[in-house]
Amino acid sequence: MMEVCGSGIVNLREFGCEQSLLSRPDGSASFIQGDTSVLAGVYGPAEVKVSKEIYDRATLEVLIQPKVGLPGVKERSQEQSVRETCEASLLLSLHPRSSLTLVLQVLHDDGSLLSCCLNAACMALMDAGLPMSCLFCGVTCAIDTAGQIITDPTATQEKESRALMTFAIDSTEHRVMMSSTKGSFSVHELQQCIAVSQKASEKIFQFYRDSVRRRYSKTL
Amino acid sequence: MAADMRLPTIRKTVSLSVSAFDRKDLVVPGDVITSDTGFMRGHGTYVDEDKLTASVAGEVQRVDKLICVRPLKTRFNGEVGDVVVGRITEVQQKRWKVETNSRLDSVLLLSSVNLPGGELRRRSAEDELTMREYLQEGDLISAEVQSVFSDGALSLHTRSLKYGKLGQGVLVQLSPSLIKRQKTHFHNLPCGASIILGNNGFVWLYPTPGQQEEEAGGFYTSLEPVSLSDREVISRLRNCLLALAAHKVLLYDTSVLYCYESSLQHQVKDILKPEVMEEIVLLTQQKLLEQEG
Amino acid sequence: MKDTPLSNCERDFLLKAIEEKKRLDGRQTYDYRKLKITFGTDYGCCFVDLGKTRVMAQVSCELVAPKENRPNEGIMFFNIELSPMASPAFEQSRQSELSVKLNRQLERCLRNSKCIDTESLCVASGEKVWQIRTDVHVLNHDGNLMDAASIAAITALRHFRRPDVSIQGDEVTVYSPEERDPIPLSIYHMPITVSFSFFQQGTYLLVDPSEQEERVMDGLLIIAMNKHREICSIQSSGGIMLLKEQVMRCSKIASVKVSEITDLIEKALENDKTARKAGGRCGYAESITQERITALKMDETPVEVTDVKETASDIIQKAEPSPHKVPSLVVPVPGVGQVGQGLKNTWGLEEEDDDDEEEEEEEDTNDNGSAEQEEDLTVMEEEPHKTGESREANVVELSDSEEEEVIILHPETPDRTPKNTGSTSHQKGAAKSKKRQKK
Amino acid sequence: MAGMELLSDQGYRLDGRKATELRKVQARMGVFAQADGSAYLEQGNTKALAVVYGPHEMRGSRSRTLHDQAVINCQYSMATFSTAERKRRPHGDRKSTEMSLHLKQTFEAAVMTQLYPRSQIDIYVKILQSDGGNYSVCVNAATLAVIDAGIPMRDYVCACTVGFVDETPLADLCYAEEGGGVSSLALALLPRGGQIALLQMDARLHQDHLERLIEAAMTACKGVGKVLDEVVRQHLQEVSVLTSD
Amino acid sequence: MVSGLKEKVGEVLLPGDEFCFEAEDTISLTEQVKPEKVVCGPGLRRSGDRLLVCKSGVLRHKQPNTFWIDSQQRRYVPVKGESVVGIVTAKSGDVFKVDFGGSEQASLSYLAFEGATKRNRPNVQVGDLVFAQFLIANKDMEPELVCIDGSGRANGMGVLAGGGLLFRVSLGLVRRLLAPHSKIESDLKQLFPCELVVGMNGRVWVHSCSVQQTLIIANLLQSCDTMTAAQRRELFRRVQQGVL
Repeated sequence: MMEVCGSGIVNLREFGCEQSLLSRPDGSASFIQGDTSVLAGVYGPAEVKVSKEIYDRATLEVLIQPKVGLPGVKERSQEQSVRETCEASLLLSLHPRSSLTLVLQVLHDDGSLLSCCLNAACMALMDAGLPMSCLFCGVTCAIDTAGQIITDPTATQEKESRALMTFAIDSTEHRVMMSSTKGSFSVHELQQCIAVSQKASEKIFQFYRDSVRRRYSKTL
Repeated sequence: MAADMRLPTIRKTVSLSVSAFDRKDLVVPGDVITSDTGFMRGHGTYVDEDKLTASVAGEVQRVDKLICVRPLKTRFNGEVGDVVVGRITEVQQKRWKVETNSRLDSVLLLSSVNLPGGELRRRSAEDELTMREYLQEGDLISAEVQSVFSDGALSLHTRSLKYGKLGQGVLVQLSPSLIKRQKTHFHNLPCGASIILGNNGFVWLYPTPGQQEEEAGGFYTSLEPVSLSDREVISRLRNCLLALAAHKVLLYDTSVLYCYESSLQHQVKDILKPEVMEEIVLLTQQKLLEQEG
Repeated sequence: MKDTPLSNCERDFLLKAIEEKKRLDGRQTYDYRKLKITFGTDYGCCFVDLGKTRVMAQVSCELVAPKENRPNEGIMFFNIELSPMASPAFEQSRQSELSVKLNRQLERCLRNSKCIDTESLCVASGEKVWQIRTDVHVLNHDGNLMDAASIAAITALRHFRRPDVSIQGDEVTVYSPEERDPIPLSIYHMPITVSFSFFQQGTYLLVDPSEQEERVMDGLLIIAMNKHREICSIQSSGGIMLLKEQVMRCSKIASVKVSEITDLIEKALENDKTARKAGGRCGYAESITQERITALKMDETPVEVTDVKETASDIIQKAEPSPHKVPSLVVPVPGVGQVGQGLKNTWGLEEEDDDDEEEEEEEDTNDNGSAEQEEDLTVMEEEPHKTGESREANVVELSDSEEEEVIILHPETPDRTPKNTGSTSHQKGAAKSKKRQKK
Repeated sequence: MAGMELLSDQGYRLDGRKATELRKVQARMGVFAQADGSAYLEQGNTKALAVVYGPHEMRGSRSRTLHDQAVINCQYSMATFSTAERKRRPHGDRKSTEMSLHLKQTFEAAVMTQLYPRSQIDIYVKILQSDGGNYSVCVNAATLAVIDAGIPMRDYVCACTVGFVDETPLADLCYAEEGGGVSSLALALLPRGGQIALLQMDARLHQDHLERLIEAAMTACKGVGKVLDEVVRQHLQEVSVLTSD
Repeated sequence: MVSGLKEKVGEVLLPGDEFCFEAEDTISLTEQVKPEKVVCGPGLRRSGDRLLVCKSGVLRHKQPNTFWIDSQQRRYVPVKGESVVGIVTAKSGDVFKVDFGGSEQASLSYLAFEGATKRNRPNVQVGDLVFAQFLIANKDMEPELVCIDGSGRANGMGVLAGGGLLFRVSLGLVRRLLAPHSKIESDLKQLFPCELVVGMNGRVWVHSCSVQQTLIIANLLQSCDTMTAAQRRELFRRVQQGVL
């Protein structure tokens, strides 16, 4: 699962996804990375509260529900990261004065939770058929004490790491849309991690394509 | 400041009429009025397994085949022609919403008011936009019930000079069942004040206007200071109304006037003391009986 | 956000159908929808699917100071979270009527019935006790949240293991699962709620109302019971007038339902235990049905990063495309303690004649539909499935008929709901099985 | 409380009542002038005040308006001095919100809401002193207040709690009995038709005993109903004597 | 670009996929040279010199040069001229408010019914179903529905009365149902005589002679969502054998 950076291969844990699995939301998806899994549901474009109305675009609300207890500061900050990523990829101006609600339910946290949230969010938004300028995916990299880069770390690996970075990467130009970092690292390490993440993102985008293709296989 | 303190005591209600205590026409919810199917179901009743049953506590009233139960007190059930006093709660498109103590806010349509400039004036789109200048939230009005909507809401109108916006005065909110239906509900009392006894239980006391000039469609209100004597009279009348209401005496011009006269030997602030109240009401009832008899 | 309003036409039709003893999803009056119980990776994590209603329960524990008036007792805390995901009408962090109702009902059902030995949760009297917290998240609301939540909560509590502790003097040592095996809670009995909805002033009665039925119903009667036929709580709600006879009748039906559901929970727990013992992987990830075209899974993926150094030096430069990898569709699923999903089960079978021929025809149609979907699906997929056999043994499905007995399903293929929404076929479990057996 | 004998061998309870005996009920209607309806009720040492406003136009959130019937809005609260330990939150916690909900459901069943489309009826109940059977006392007080407001009801709603000790149903539990680990059942009844407007039970009870317990609760409710009936008739006569011309 | 698009017809595309206008140059030697107009349908957007896919789904093509993405969306976004089944939620003054499953309620004037005048108002109650089409539908304005066509005729629109059942299907299925010479529709016709009103917003109203038949039709249609044509035909055949 971990490899020396630059010498060969970095692994992503096995991942899976199921779309349209809930009957109520307009779009839903669950995303699994190893044991980490997140369920996402999207409602919208729907009626918006007057207080939250924005005259020229849709209001996007992102809620992250932890598995135990009530959402706290950590969830709020993750919500913000996810929301900003989604706002950047969604064409919100096409649905002014309406609301989009994205709810993410953590089903199990075994590391790389934020990236799993991002991936689940993207699949759910796609399932809801909301207009997007591009797709995005999340990749988490950990740098362990030996300076090795581990992609998609598990909870234990996260704990042992020196630095932890999560990037949201867009599908068209593989640019970084959002980054969230923790711990100390050098500029070079950051650049390496971004490069690794961009590489990894291609796998994920290919996976997106395969799952959507599979989903539409009956209507082809 | 001298404070008047008293301990709670049990008071017997005062009453002159000593009618029989077990009246048969009083029913409580769930009481079967009749099992005869020949009757029509009126207000305050329902049919349960072919039996006409009361749904409120009150007096049974029968008009031919129609049976209704009139509860002791209830919200205002307006009928066409009733005079009401109400408060504007909302300005909507082409209409005002008026709180009139009924179960839904009443509606005063823009087309049911006299706008400044005479009866024949056409209502323009501009009038719709300036509705708040005529009447705004919190204003009091007197009006007449024009019609009743299917859901029970009342439609009001003020298309007469006697109705319109109310200026300076005192509003007393009482139970609608205490207001006696009469030919007129507008009285200039000889004691120096005027009264509007709204059928909805809202009573408006105000200084008698000097000259009945044609004001600007009833939307103009005088802000001239009211003299102290006038204010005292109004305050006394207000307390008299409360005293009468506390003893469930029906309100109309004569009863109010008699009560006012009976109260003159007391100070205004003392009228609401229970024993004074009792005394005044007893006096009033005696006078009323004498007048009737 | 507001919920879609209910039209007069839906209301009238539903009531008319109920008068004719028919339900939109083809169930009988006393039928439950398909019940599926799955477990997560952690101890104390349980997913319950009741038709399209889906809830998740997670039990957690913490050492806290006990309540002053009960120094020797652990603390039980319950919370049902109506996530906005479950329905557009649910709002974040608002104590809605429904939320209060469900939470209190769950508290009453599980705490007041004293089904858990709270005294065994005491570590040091007056100082440290275990607080057991049960979070129930509603993920999809399609009616009867109460029953789903109560099943999820009690199953999760049964599944839960708390860390072992030891006391030496004032020192409390909490052992990690590697050091000492965690300990299950001691549970005396399992109260389970059964919801009855009443229509037309109590003339008609349905078990396990769906969301639409809930919107039309006059009122609800919830009876919590355990399999020893002890009533743990009763709650009527909604503006209905009940008669004593109706309550008695409901309590009789409830006792039958409760014993069925209890058996099912035991079965699911047993399956999970075996699976965990066998050392197989378990958890949510494993419960995803690969047979649906909406689901896809990919094995551990290597990402080639040989050129990363160059890339890193010039981040803007786009990285080389990596070789395309065909995702594998096959993920053998060893230990999923799963109930439902149309696999073979081990219950005894009996079937009585159904008096409603037409009803069956309708079910039949759906039945065929899904059966065909499966065929088609296997053709469509690149690789055959091996998952079927491996799971066949440990999956149970609950379905029941008006005659209050249990019916078993013998599907030919591992999954009867291969398509995305799984809408129709999913909930038809009960009635479908009848048809199969008649053939 | 454990270990205390709730029912003596002679058949007497903690406060000296027999198993089926109710506590003393005293009540007054029309205690407030400004409210549309009001009532004060004591049942033993539990005291409650109920106030009714309405039916009136929807206030607050318009969106709750029902186009074919009135909305009943209930609020249950307990005075901070109503219990031995001072209550910090008089209302708004889960238990009182639940109680408000139950009151609402009870009166939705009994009040003829369909007569007042798009309106709202407010029922506020406050427990001044709590000594068991809070729900039932609230229901009984609110019934009187609703009648006082002249709002049509199908019948009285009377409520009572009953417990089950030593195979014997105990009527109208007081606080000491409620806390003593008795399976208690609260029931709101429309006495004339014997319809149950609300049924709530806590703690374990074998299915076979249920019928007897409900039976006992219904009898107790009917007893309460008789008392309420007297109060209303008394009030009716007093007032109608005054208003009769 | 047209050829680029045409190559992809019938394939699954994802948001972010792009088509270049310049692509024409490279193949201009073999293909026709004159620039062609391309009509973009739902899911396709022009941004500068590129054509951007913004929804996931299957690329469809209609002669001559209309392209769109066929996606399995559930939430409806109103389009002018489309007919929907709506639920009347309120009467306010001169208009009815209608819920059609979009982000905003639409207004429906009481005059927009066949034969309605100021005096003669249509009998519409709160909770009734109406079949109406959009007169105004754009992102910046409140949508407005009418129950009459350009010449003032009802043309099948108006209040849906007389019982029946309302249910939801995916927007994709609705389009399949409404497509000219729809196979599903014709298959269904052979099965039962019924009234079927299909709104573009995914709401379907069905009325037949019995509750049982209505239920069967509703369940059949809902299951059509997830079936191929062959499966459906087989299913319908079985229903026919079983019931008739």
